[in-house]
Amino acid sequence: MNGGSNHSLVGHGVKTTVIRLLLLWLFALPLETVADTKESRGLPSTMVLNPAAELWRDVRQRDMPTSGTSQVRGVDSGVLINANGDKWRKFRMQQLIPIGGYLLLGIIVGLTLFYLVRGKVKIVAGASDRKLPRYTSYERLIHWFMASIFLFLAITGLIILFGRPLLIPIFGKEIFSVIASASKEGHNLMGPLFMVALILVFVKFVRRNIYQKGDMSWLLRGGGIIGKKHVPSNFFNMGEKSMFWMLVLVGSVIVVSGLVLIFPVFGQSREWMELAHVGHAIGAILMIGVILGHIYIGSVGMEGAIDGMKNGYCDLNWAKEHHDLWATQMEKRGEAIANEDVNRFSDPDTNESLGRELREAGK
Amino acid sequence: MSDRFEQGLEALRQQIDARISSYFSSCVHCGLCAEACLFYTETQDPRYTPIYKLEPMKKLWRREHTFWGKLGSIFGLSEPLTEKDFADWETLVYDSCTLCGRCSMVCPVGNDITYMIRKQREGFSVAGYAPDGMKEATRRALKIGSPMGVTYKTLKAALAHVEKDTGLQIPVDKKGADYMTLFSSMEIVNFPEYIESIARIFDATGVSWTISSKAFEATNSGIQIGNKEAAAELVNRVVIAAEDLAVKYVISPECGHAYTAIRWEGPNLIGRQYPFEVIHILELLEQLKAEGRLQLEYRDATPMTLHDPCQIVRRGGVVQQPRELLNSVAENFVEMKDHGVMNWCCGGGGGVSANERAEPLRLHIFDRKKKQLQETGVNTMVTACANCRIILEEGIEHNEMDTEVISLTELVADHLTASSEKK
Amino acid sequence: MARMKFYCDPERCIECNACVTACKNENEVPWGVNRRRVVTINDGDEGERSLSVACMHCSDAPCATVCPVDCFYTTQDGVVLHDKDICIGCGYCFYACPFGAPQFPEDGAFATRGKMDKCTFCAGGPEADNSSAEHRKYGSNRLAEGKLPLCAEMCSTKALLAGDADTISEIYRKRIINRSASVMARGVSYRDASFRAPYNSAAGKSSAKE
Amino acid sequence: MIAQFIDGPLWTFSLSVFLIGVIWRIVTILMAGNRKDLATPRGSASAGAVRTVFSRSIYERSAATRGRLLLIAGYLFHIGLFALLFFAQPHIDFIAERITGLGWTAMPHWAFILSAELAFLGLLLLWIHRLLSPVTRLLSDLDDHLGSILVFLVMLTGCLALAQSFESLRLIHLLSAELLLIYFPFSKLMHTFTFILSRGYTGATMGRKGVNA
Repeated sequence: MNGGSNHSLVGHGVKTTVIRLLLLWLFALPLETVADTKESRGLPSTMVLNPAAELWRDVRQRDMPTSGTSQVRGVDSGVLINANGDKWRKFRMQQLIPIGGYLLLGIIVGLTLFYLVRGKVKIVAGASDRKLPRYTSYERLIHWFMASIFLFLAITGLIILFGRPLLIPIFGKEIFSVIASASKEGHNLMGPLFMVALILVFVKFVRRNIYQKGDMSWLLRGGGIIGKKHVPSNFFNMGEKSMFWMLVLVGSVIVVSGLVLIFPVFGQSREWMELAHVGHAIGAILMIGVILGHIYIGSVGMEGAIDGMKNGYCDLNWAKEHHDLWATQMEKRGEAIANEDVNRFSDPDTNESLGRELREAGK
Repeated sequence: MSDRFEQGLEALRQQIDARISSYFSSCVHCGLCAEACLFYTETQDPRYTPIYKLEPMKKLWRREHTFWGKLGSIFGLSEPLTEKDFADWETLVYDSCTLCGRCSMVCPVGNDITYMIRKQREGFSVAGYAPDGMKEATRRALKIGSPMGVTYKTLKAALAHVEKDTGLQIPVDKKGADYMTLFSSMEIVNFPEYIESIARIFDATGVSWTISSKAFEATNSGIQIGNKEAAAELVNRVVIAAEDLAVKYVISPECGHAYTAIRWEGPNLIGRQYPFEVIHILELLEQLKAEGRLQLEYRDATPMTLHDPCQIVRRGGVVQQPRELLNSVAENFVEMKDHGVMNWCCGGGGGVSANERAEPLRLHIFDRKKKQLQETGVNTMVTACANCRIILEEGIEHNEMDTEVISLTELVADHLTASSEKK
Repeated sequence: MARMKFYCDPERCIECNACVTACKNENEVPWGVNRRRVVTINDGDEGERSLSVACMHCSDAPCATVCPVDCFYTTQDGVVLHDKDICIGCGYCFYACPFGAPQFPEDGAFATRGKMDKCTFCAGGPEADNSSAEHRKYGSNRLAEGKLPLCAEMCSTKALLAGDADTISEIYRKRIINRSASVMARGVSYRDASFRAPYNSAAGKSSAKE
Repeated sequence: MIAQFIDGPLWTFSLSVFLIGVIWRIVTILMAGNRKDLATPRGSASAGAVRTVFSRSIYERSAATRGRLLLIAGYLFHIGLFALLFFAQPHIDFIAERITGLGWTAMPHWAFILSAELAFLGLLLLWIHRLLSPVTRLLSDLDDHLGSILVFLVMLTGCLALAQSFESLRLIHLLSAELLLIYFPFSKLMHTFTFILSRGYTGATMGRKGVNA
């Protein structure tokens, strides 16, 4: 479709037009120009159009979307040739798999290199003897719920995406097809649960993630991870907030496109599903990349960062160094509690301290 | 390993019946009971989870009633119940459980956790792992006849006082009376107004009643500490006295566990059915009112709320009667948010009030009651248990609140037709 | 070796759907699956043409490229087949195929599609030729018996041609030459030939009325 | 070889262990015996028992102050699991073929998957909560985690085998189900049956006292 033929779109289904424009924009492929179309139209009548050529032009949908009729009932059964199928193939095989693969690999390599250079970010002042309550049990519950669903979906999704180049050479086709079938069914079944998790997480955390004054300076100073000095931030810093919004926005794209893909019962055309797949894949790769960074900070990247998600309490000094505005406020309100009390409530392996306390209290 | 421990182990072993066995089999460790226990909700300490307080008994059950336990004990793999367990759990079993029974109401598989704790205490008390305060109270109850050391002499003095105040004759040891009244020591010592109220109500309604000089004590430390012999002995005294006087009914007073002891556990403790019926004072009052014998005048405009004593309401089944009575004397009766069978305990039941060691904890968990009271915005709390009343008053004082605690029976007595004329 | 192709002559197809029926009957395809369909474009207008379409057995098949489990293969006859034991029913071939050839027995919620099914050029599948397993999964294997796909064999106007690409193009070439010759002999242009309504899309339609 | 073993003898074995084990467990519980309650009843014990067996399925409102999501998760897990266990076509077919000889109406495929999702949602939330909450961490023992893991595995392998077209996936699902059946009578999973006993006992006692429990 070139510029000259665009006017012929007018009057056709707006839906189809929108899909086509979106596809054009997304694929960003060199357009196959059909310059001769225009010229052949304008020729004098002595030069005869070849009716067979015109037929095939229609079949190929060169000039406008054409849909015939067929005795076979079904979505798109009247479409003879769906040209976007091939564009989708090119996207998946030539862009998504290689670029996506190297991107994720690059992120992993980058994080490893970063770790080797920067090392673990320690609590400069050392662990303190007091802790601040950071996440309630409900918050931790939905976080880990989302995390487990996400991990499962990411792994099964990556198996489907990269299995053919990476796993078939190892396992062979027969075994891999079992793995892939399991991944596909698991991915489709668990997918909607991610939507539930996303909604729960969004509702719970959205208020603390609204951008505030000072977030910009945090960004300008690179979050403090590059320099030596820590940058002031509230309960969540600019990076965390951005990750949250990425999660919500990209997550919504993934969820909506995923639903389009796993519910082929509403009469959506192949084009809709191709489009949904493009959104789903790009979103998922982005999200996996960002979450890799998130996991890096939570596990090996920073001392004390995961504590709040484990038992709900974070170290006071850690909080002061990374979320000082929040930490000072909490400390002022007298929310800081001694380590022993945290252990009492979250590490119930010993029963002795309680009995002793009660006896002492009685005396 | 001492002999007492062995005896305790054996006592505990005997408690495991089909009921407890099915309870342990059903428990899925969901932790919901924690949410129902005021010791947990007020401290957030996971050890106060009701079912966790049963670990010693569970250990024994697992070892002797389950496949893995039996298999493990053959190979010496399953952990036996040790004396240390008794020592470690003593505070949990006695200090942090008021046997209020709230956990039993929420358990999704229907476990009666309170019943199990009551049974577990049997083993603990035999092994000697019980709080000194409760041991003492039981000893006094057996020896003197009252956990607080109240003798008939004390009662007589109180009765003389009442007779003087009301001008009524109080029948003692009257054979063939319809009703024999019991009291709790708490009432005799702290709230003699209760005796006065009873006398006035019975006089006004023409109830034939009496007090036994041999058995006037309703409380039963035996069921609190978990000593079935002591409990049976205490029940037996009442039964013999009632049989001697050939009464038709024995009235359980405004005391929670006394009602459970005499009404529900008594026949099972002494191993036979009573030749008389046990009736709670509130049941009787409600009955009299329904029959039209109890005439009540004017309704108080003061907003009032009701604290349901656990053993009378949730564990005793006297649920509607206090509400009927209160509604007939109070215009503005406000229910608490959790009321009736789901009411929160005052914190002093199940022998905790007799356990000095538990006092700081008890005062701490009173926060729950405080919150409940503040939610209603009412400053007058009616209750029907002398023990609750003392504990509530202590808590109110500790929290410097401005709340009055009154007894329902006394409130009813104040609204008697005759008494209103007097005023 | 031969390279098997279909060709449908739109000048001849009369939309009788015999090819569709023949295919269903011969291959006993599952309910809801149509390996072949006839599409009519400009139905009821001048220039109405019909085409019978199924898997075109592409030389560079997009379905085979995108299949995440690599279940497609091309036989020595150039027929594109797939292995249903490996297929996971993901539907990617269905997105990629320009002709809408891949079909699924179900299209239920949660993307339960079942194994993909498509035209096999009446060449069965990877199982032994004409074995019962092959017949159950893929239908008939006429090619192994030296026969061509039944759809083409049944075509009464010989619009649908199946066979070696060389042969097919030879037949079609002859048809075209004959059509051109008849045009020249009558001295009229192809477009004005009275035996067929002139074909022209959009802009050209009014010209016939002049 | 392994496939035949899983499909044949192991299935028979696990089913026998399950049936005999469950009956044995219930018999041992009942054998422990109960003393007769001598106190004059105020209400009916049997009515109380029946009422409590059903009424405890509806949660007590005041206990739902903090654990609302958890209560919902509990419902989702149990209802979802029940529905997909007994009303999914493949399960009905299997039961009909191996045990009962006759089947019953199945729910539609989408409802099957939906109930599986709800069951997963519930189980995951409950399990994560078990790992996070101080209360459940204190209470939980190996049995709780083994039970959760086995049920989760059975559900997961079932979910992976949803396409019903790969024999190996079906066998993995069957194997995990067999392990669950063998483990069942020796574990807390017995609450599936004993909850009737415990609710019944409590209900009877409360019924005698005239309390709606």
